[in-house]
Amino acid sequence: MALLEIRHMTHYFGGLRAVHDYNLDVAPGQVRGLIGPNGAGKTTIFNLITGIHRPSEGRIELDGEEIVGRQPHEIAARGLGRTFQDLRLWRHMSVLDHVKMARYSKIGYGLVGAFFGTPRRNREEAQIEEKARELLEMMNVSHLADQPVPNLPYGAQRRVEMARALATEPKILFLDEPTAGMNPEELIQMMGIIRTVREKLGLAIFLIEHRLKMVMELCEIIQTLVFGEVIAEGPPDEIKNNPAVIEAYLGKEIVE
Amino acid sequence: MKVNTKMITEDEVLVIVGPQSSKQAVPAGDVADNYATPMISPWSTNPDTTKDRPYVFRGCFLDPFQGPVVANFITNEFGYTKAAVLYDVASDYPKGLAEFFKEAWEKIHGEGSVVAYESFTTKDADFSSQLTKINQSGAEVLFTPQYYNEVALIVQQAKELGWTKPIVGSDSWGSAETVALCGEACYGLFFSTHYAAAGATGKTKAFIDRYKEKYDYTPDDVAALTWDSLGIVETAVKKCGKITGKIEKDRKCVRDAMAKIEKYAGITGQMTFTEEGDPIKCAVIVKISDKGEYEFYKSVCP
Amino acid sequence: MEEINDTHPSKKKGALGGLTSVFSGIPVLGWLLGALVAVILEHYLGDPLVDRIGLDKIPVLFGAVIILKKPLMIPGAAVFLLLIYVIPIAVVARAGKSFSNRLAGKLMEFPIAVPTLVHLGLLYGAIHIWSDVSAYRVLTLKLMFVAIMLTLSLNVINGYMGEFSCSHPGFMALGAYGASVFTVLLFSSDRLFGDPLLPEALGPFLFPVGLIFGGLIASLGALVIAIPSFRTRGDYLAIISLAFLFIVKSMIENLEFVGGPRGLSGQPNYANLPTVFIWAVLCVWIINNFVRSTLGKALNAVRDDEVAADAMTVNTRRTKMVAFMFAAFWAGVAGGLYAHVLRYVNPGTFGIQKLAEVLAMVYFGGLNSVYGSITGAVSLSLLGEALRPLEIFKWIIIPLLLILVMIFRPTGLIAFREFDVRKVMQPKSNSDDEV
Amino acid sequence: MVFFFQNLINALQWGSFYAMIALGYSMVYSILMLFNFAHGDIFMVGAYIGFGVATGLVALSASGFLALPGWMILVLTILLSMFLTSFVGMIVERVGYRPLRDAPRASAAITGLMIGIMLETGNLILLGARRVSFPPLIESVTYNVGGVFVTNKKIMIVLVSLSFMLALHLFVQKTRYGMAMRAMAFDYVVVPLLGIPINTIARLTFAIGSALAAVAGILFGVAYPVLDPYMGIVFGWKAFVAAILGGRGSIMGATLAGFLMGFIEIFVAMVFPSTLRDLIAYSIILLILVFRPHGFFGEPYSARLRL
Repeated sequence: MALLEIRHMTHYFGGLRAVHDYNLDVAPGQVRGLIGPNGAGKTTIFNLITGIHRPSEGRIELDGEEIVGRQPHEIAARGLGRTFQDLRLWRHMSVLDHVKMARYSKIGYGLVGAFFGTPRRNREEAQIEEKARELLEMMNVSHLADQPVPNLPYGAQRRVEMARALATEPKILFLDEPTAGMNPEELIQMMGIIRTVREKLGLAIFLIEHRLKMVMELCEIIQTLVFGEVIAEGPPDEIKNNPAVIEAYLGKEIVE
Repeated sequence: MKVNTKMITEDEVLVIVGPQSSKQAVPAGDVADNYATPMISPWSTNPDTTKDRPYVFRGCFLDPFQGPVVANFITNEFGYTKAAVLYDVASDYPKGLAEFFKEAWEKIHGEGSVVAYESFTTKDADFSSQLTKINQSGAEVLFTPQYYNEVALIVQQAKELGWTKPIVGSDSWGSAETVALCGEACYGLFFSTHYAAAGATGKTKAFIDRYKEKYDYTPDDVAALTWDSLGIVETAVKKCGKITGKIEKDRKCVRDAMAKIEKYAGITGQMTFTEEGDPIKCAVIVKISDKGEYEFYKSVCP
Repeated sequence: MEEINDTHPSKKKGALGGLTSVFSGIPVLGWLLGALVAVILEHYLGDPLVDRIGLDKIPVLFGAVIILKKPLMIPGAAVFLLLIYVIPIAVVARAGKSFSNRLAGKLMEFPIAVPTLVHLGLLYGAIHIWSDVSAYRVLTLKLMFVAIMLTLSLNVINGYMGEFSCSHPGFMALGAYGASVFTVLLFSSDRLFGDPLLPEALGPFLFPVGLIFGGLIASLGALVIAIPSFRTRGDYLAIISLAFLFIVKSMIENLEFVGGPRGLSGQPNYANLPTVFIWAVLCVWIINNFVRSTLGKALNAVRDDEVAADAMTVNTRRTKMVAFMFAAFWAGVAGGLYAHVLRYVNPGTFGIQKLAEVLAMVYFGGLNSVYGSITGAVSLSLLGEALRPLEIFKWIIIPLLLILVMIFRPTGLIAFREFDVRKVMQPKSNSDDEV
Repeated sequence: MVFFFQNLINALQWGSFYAMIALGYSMVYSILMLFNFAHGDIFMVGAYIGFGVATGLVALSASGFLALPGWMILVLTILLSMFLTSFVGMIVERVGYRPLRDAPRASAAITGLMIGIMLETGNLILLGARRVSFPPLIESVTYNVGGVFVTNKKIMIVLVSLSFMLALHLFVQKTRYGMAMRAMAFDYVVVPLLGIPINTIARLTFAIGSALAAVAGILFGVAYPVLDPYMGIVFGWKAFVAAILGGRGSIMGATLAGFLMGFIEIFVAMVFPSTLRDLIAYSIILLILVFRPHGFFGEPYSARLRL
């Protein structure tokens, strides 16, 4: 059974059709990619699945349960973690707090614990912190734990964001252009991190990316999206040689 | 409120003269009484100011007295039977007096003879909807126990909305500011008060002359009542003899001396305190002349 | 003057850092002991000393009032301050440095509650003895503690959550009237409600119930605003909460059974200094617990990026509603205390002016910070009192000060700082100057 | 029916003050995304400046040096006071808002609040607590139209305020500066536009808003000739509510909401006891906001208080 299953998802913004009849199956542990030119609707698809927008039509099942119409935080708590193209870190919070925050749905001490600092709260907060530090360690940013995020270099911010997404304990991780704005060195590091995540945690990954090279290297199956419609779907080799894809990209990036 | 508490606790005053208006005097009296500090409000006519407060006195008559005075005056003078009232519901003095007037008026003319009983809230500037209602009610006279700034607005707006009948006020009109702000619109109107400067004699005249010399304008009733209140306090403190320096003891002594004062001859009339700390004295009806002066019209005693 | 004010016990926590190196390494405990000695000195030697140096009474607010009112007394006041406050505090704190450090260290070995209670006990002792000198000091302190509660609770909304709420005086009013009706109805014979329903002796014990009752009414009011406000974003809350403030004020004006516009008086005298102090401490403790928990920090996540918070499993709507009602609850409790401190309230108390006052304290002290709120409330309350002799010019100086703070520190004096009780109480080694 | 029309007339006059003050709020709010909490007090300052100018001109006229008819004095008072008050607005902008351009918006709201308090206090210090009376510049004439009483003042107030609103509308729609303002309201980032620096637009916004507040203040003085230093507070906050109710960036919206505010207040007082006025009026406004969260003409937006 697929971990994530999407059938006939269509979405309109006003009268404009942004996504048309989109289908997707992601098996546990699988890495899939979504490519397409700017404005093709890639991020819209992410936002529809993660619950920021509600699709006009279609069905989305996560781990066998319908999630259309659920709040984003509910969907996230069910095992769909994500990162953002523009990071969306919290300006006034420390690195450690970022990662702890993503454990929100796992907190059991409730308001009584929050108000009165019960032993249970102290215990749980300690557990959350331990888990958070583990993830920071994994992302190689544990030495920055107490820093506020605006002080961090861009690459480190990306890794904090990745740690934050992982802290939600996702079954499937959505990465929205995880290497946007990175220099080649940071890019290589990031690719390493994605591989580690996959190997260590066995997550399924769904990736939007501009840089074809990276997608080709990482993904098992790739979809190509143009004007909200999937024009090609298949393993990297097949996509690489698909004339429609080449045309969509005007052969520009494929050459590299 | 806070100021009063601080005056008592920090500055250790012996006696408080003031505050003037009932809006402040009613709560301030509470504080003064709680701290056992004698207080005399020269101008607060609301009964609550001194009620059940042995340490609080006043220098003027009460609203339960003033209300009927005005009601009787209108009835006898004009022979009207239907009255309207417009008052500030958020302020103790107008609210209290409006109620006493209504009660007195309906006692004379029967239930429902106050045909419009309209209110507003402090700081309102527009009374057009209330005045429109009053206009429609068929009232023959408007009683508005307000302060000078509101009087100016009410009288002018009433005229602009086509009101041509008399408007009668209470002692709160007595300030010189009333005519200054209201202008000709207020000429010819009546109000009840504590004393009238125009046509005064004897001691009262001497006070008025001295006041005029110093401040260059005619003292209003607040000034006169404050003068009397200070006089009462002075008498009490003198009677008390030596001030010991123990503030609690001195305060008690001054309070007892004030309660015992009899027939104090003030410039606003003779005063003896009742058990509640209220003086028994006469009221005066004043007419605003065509020159904007406050003319003595009639005296009404209890 | 600055320096002297700094040694004032209740201000201690905020303003320790700047003292010279001689005084570094003295733990909070040391300063508290110094303050205690100073106030005991004042208590026993204050009056004779005052006679000797020709003042007419003990300077109530560290001489600020005297200086502004009677400049001729400045030397006397200065001598008094020096002898009673500055020298004793400095000497005791400095001389007892190693002792207090050792003691603080010992205390920290116990569970955190023990040293906390010891510190609070010392602080209260100093405040109590200090305030014994005049009823004015007691009143000032009580109002200051109420101000701390108000400021801190508003900071939860305006600072931690980053919305702009204008309804705090409304919540305060709900709490004030709720608690007042409770106590007046049950324990006091009054014009409006008649004879007490319960024996008066029970009153002080059930007073907390009354305060909590007031707080709950306030949070119900908050729910009314929260339901429509938190569906959308933007400056929506500012305007809805402002309308709510007007509605509450007008509603109370129309309720004759609580005295209408003329107000409600006759509250029994339950809000004595220890009661107010305990409630203020409770408020600080609970709010600080909340904002330092991950559940509470969700507010910051919602403020800084709501979409990201949502994607990280944070239930944003619930977070906002809970925080809003929580803050309203404390505003209500503060309102209840306020009503029982002054023993008279009227709807006019809870208007735009009160709003401006609380907002000023929050933004002056610092957003998103318990330190900041305490600093803001304490300094503006004391400043307001100290500048009282200037009368109306006070309302030029205080706004001007606030404008300057806003220009040079737009988020307030001490913003975005966590309040860690453990750190505050820790013993200090000489090398470690940090607070 | 007569009763209704009488109140309609009353409401038109009352609403025009709200509308004019709301416009000033709305402009600053939509263009700079700031709450200008000093605006109510600028209205007060405008009224007092008007009082000063008018008193001066009346004295001048009485001395025979420059005999002017009342309406002429009024026109001159309005123009001069607009000019003077716009400087007050520009000073407020320079002192209280420009240094905080990059600060959290809430901080600027606090400075505005504080400037407001300083303006009130400054007035008290200068003129004392005594109320002043606005000189009667035009003879009040009351017309009885089938039982409905209308004065020449009321007609004048409504017409003058409407024409100023229209003028503002044309300015914003037709001129280069107006276009720059609209662009800035649309997106703060696209400045500097049309070669006009952002500071100029900010200053201009405050100047125009303040000038309008001055007009409102003078007309208020004509209608309700008792001025006091705190007159701007309640008025200002209510107009602020109206401005938001109108919707961000909408002159039409602010105007309409201002009038609506006046109508609600007058008509609530007409039907219910007037003590219920605020309670009912604000409940209605609360309901409107619940169902139209972005006001009458506002677009959904998601600006937050930047921290």
